[in-house]
Amino acid sequence: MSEQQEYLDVSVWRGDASSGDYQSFRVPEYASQTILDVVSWIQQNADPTLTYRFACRVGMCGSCAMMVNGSPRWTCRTHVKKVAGKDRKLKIAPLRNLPVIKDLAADMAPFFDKWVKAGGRHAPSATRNDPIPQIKPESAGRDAANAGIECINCSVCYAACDTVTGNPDYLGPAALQRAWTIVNDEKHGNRDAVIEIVSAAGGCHNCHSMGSCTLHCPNDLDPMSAIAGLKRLTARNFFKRGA
Amino acid sequence: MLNIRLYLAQRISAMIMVPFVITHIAVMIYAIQGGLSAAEILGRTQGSVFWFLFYGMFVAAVSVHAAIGVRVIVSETTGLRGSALSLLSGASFLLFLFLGARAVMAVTVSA
Amino acid sequence: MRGHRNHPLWFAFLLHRLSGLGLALFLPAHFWMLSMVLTNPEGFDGFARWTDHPLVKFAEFGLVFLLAVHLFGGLRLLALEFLPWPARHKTLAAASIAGAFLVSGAFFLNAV
Amino acid sequence: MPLKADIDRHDTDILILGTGGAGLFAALHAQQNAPEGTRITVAVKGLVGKCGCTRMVQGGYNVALGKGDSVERHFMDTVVGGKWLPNQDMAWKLCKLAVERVRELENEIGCFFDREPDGSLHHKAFAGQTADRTVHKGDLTGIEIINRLMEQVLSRPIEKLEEHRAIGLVPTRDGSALAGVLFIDMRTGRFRFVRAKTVMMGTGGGPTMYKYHTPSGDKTMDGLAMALRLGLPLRDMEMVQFHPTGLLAGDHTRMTGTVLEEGLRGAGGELLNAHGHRFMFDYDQRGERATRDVVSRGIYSEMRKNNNPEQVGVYISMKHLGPDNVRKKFTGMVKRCADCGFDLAGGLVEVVPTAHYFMGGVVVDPDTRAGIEGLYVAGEDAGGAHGSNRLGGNGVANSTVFGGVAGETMAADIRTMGSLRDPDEDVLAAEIERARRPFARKPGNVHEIRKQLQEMMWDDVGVIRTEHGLKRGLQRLGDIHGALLDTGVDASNLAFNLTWHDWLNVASLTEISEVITKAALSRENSRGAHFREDFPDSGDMDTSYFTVARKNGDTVSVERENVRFTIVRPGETILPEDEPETLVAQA
Ligand SMILES: Cc1cc2nc3c(=O)[nH]c(=O)nc-3n(C[C@H](O)[C@H](O)[C@H](O)COP(=O)(O)OP(=O)(O)OC[C@H]3O[C@@H](n4cnc5c(N)ncnc54)[C@H](O)[C@@H]3O)c2cc1C
Ligand code: HEM
Ligand code: SF4
Ligand code: F3S
Ligand code: FES
Repeated sequence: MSEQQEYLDVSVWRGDASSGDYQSFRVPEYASQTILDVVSWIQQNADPTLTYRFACRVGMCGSCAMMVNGSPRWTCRTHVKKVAGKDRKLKIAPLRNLPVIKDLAADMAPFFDKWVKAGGRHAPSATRNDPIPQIKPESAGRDAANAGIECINCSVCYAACDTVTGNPDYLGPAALQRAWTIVNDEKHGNRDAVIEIVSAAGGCHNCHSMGSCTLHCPNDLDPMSAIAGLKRLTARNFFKRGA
Repeated sequence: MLNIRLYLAQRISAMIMVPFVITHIAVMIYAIQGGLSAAEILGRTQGSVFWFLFYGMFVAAVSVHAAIGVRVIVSETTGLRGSALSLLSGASFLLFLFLGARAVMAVTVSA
Repeated sequence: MRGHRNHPLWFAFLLHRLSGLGLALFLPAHFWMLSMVLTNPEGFDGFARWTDHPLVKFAEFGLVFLLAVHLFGGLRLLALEFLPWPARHKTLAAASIAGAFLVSGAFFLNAV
Repeated sequence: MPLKADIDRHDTDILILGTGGAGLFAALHAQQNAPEGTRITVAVKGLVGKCGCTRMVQGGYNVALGKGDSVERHFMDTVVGGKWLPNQDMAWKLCKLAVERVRELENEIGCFFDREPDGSLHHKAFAGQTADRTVHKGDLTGIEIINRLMEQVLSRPIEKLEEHRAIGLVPTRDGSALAGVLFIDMRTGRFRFVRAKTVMMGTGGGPTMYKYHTPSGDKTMDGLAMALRLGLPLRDMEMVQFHPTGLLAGDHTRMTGTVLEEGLRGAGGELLNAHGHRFMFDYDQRGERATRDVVSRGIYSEMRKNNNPEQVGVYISMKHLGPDNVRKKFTGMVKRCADCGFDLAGGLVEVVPTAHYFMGGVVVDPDTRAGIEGLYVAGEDAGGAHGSNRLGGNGVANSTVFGGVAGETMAADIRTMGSLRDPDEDVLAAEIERARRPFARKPGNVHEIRKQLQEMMWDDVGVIRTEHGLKRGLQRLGDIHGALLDTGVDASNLAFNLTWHDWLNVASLTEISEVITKAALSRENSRGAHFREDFPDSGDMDTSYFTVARKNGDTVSVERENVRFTIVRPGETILPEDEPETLVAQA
């Protein structure tokens, strides 16, 4: 290659649960280069002790998310050019709103605990010995259920939401979006229980419609509207059942 | 920290306040324009059952609404939770209600 | 450097929170003032003099401004939560801010 | 040998390695079937449900639920597609149970697969099959399956050991049974030995020793390497499936090798060589729509002819189908390419064959029992169901079907098992020392060694093989292995030390690369995924054999074993006489 090698000025958060700080690295810039590649380059060539997490490399597993220049992102699908300005500066930190394990790897356990707590699990209404139910793909409930189904639980929305920051009980956008999918799934055997859970403390009513979740979701999903859907549904139910 | 009851209380009180706030702002704009003097306003409000009910409900709604609002802000910014938080929001509700009631009395009852 | 908060809906949230907080802080004072002035022996005159004070004028303007901002922001939120709106949240946010400025602007123009 | 390291010890009853389709189904079925009070533990190299390849499944899941389709037809396609090498009892079980598994996924686990307008399941056509039988959720089928399974497992009383990497299967002192599994708790860097009555291994193989590969980064053949060291037989180890169109974006990016979906070629995508010539018709009358192995070889041949270092691969072009149309039809793919800086809809994207799936694996019986008491193997780690080639859509069927079977089998077997078994402490100590080896050496660049391995496997043991190349490969492999053993890792902080794990990854990959190379040398014909330029014929079908590799001490030996045609013989079929050959409308 005849072109002169350019470098990125990368500042990476190092540390663990107890303390940490940013450390600078100079990383060669390439034509096709993602943030994950930058981080990998540092680990492979500059500092072998750098910790981060990834698996699929293509935006399917949701394990590589980090804060990049202040915003949460999938690092495997974020091209350096999209985030590094003319000054070629990058600032990379572990995902917000989650405990840190080490360096860039956050502990996602609270996120999944809440996912489960929000009732984010199918309750069967049939068994493996029954035929698969005929469900029209265009039915209204199915449409609503489908809207959030492609969530890969990457926690980007969770990291973007300041309500999560302030309120540790808040279930957060992804878990609530999952609950919205479930209450619209006619196959689910116990939707009332899910409605109950999202109506309790920590539930959907804590959302302030900040919209950071929807804005940052790399999958173009819309947890904010799903949560609004839950608010409507729970309100309607509340009056129907008689307060 | 908010459950559906608190949420609905806050939203419903907000809805109730919408006409009140609009009227209130309109009156103030009108008043400040010089169309009405303060004395005239008071002249009309005092002894009026309508304005008593108007401001009475306004104060009731705003007390509920603002107390829950304060509850949320305090909890999210200071991390206060549990019974201490409920105590605080209850107290602020009573404070709003008490001061508001006094003001309503002053504007609509006492002569 | 763009942070995760740098977008219209978050600013709308912030505005709503600040206006709500402002109102909540101002409200006791407002109530107290009303009852104070009226229970004062000077009665109406005192009140009239009060409202001419520039500081009070400014405070009154602030109140209306906050109220307008909060009203439109609140209407936006109620619409978003209770009406099945299409995904036009940003437009809604912008419209509510514009509405708030219109009202408080009208008030301000009248006041000066 | 006394233990030099201070290690943690832990007990459970049923231990499951990996949380792909196999691991999660095993956990679920074990939990549903085991006696009250049974302790069940899943241990995984990444986070539960967020690693492995099942999540990455795009195309879908093969199941004989479509109109006119039958388990018999699915079975015949699987056996014919595998060029008569599959273990027929496993293949039969795969096809039969897939039906129940998909119903379970829909009805009990909560997946929702795409529907026809009338509400019945939609089945799409996958190359090489005689019926439209692939159920799917758009082109993100794996996400739907794993998310729903993960929720089921997370919400049940199942113990999780996340970011726990298995590094050794440890037998009892007499070697008659498995005692437990040695792990590194990656977050702390400490060793942990877990005793269990039964262990299911579902670490998903993963041919990531090739320069271009599709599987997720956590898959590095650890499971097969552990089984090999335990002395278990591995079959079909020469069978590496290449996907023809992996993205080529340079050595420095992890995007290189990731799959551009099959549907692109199906929809009419064209492959162009360095001169802009559409070459696939020079190799096969079906052009770009030929099967994966044929297209991979076509591309590889073109690449060999071209000596331009600026262009390594070939191009895929979609533009003639109308960029807007392409954007609409392949939204996800177009977006993925765009995120990486390529214009799939209107431009050319450079592609290369990429190692995708590993057909070889541990020899097991149809109930997933491996050759030692207490060990069960399912999913991509197990060999036999696919023979020399895996049909698109049979991979996830295989892992979910046999994972579930393993869970049930363990739940049943555990009832007759006594207490936990004690490990052979010498083996335990040896495994620990193996993993600690790099601490005593001067730190070096592990990544460079992996690159050398990947270059070697691509050049010499890749899409097209020859005796000469394979032998050269073995030699290069020896050097690479030597280099690895001499390369150290800085041990000052072992907590979440990825470089140490990279070292262990390369160790597993080299170990299995040797087996692949030797098995490829042993197979002197060309079947399915395995192509020998010096033996291009497929050989006699009636005397088909499969390879079985074993490690004894330090030597890997490969034997041939005759395929037993337990259900159908080559040239015959189990379909009724009046059945049409194919139900797929010819395009
Ligand atoms: C991009 C892509 C697309 C595919 N598309 C299809 C398709 O459309 N249809 C189809 O049928 N098949 C498809 N496949 C194949 C299919 O994904 C696999 O065959 C199948 O999912 C394997 O399942 P598994 O459970 O055996 O392994 P995986 O799902 O890969 O899971 C392996 C698990 O083991 C863990 N693990 C690995 N090593 C260790 C260790 N040392 N200790 C502890 N845990 C460990 C991993 O972290 C992971 O959790 C595709 C594969 C890829 C890569
Ligand atoms: C028409 C009148 C009003 C409407 C429609 C309205 C609407 C709302 C709504 C919808 C919220 C919830 C915001 C959220 O959860 O993020 C809210 C919060 C709040 N409101 Fe009002 N409100 C009105 C008047 C008032 C008044 C008069 C006060 C004065 C005390 C007030 C104080 C607050 C406070 C303190 C909050 C909490 C802010 C926050 O959580 O960020 N509101 N309002
Ligand atoms: S909603 Fe979007 S951002 Fe949130 S977890 Fe799901 S995919 Fe990630
Ligand atoms: S960012 Fe948070 S506040 Fe609600 S709209 Fe999204 S969950
Ligand atoms: S590595 Fe899987 S989403 Fe980024």
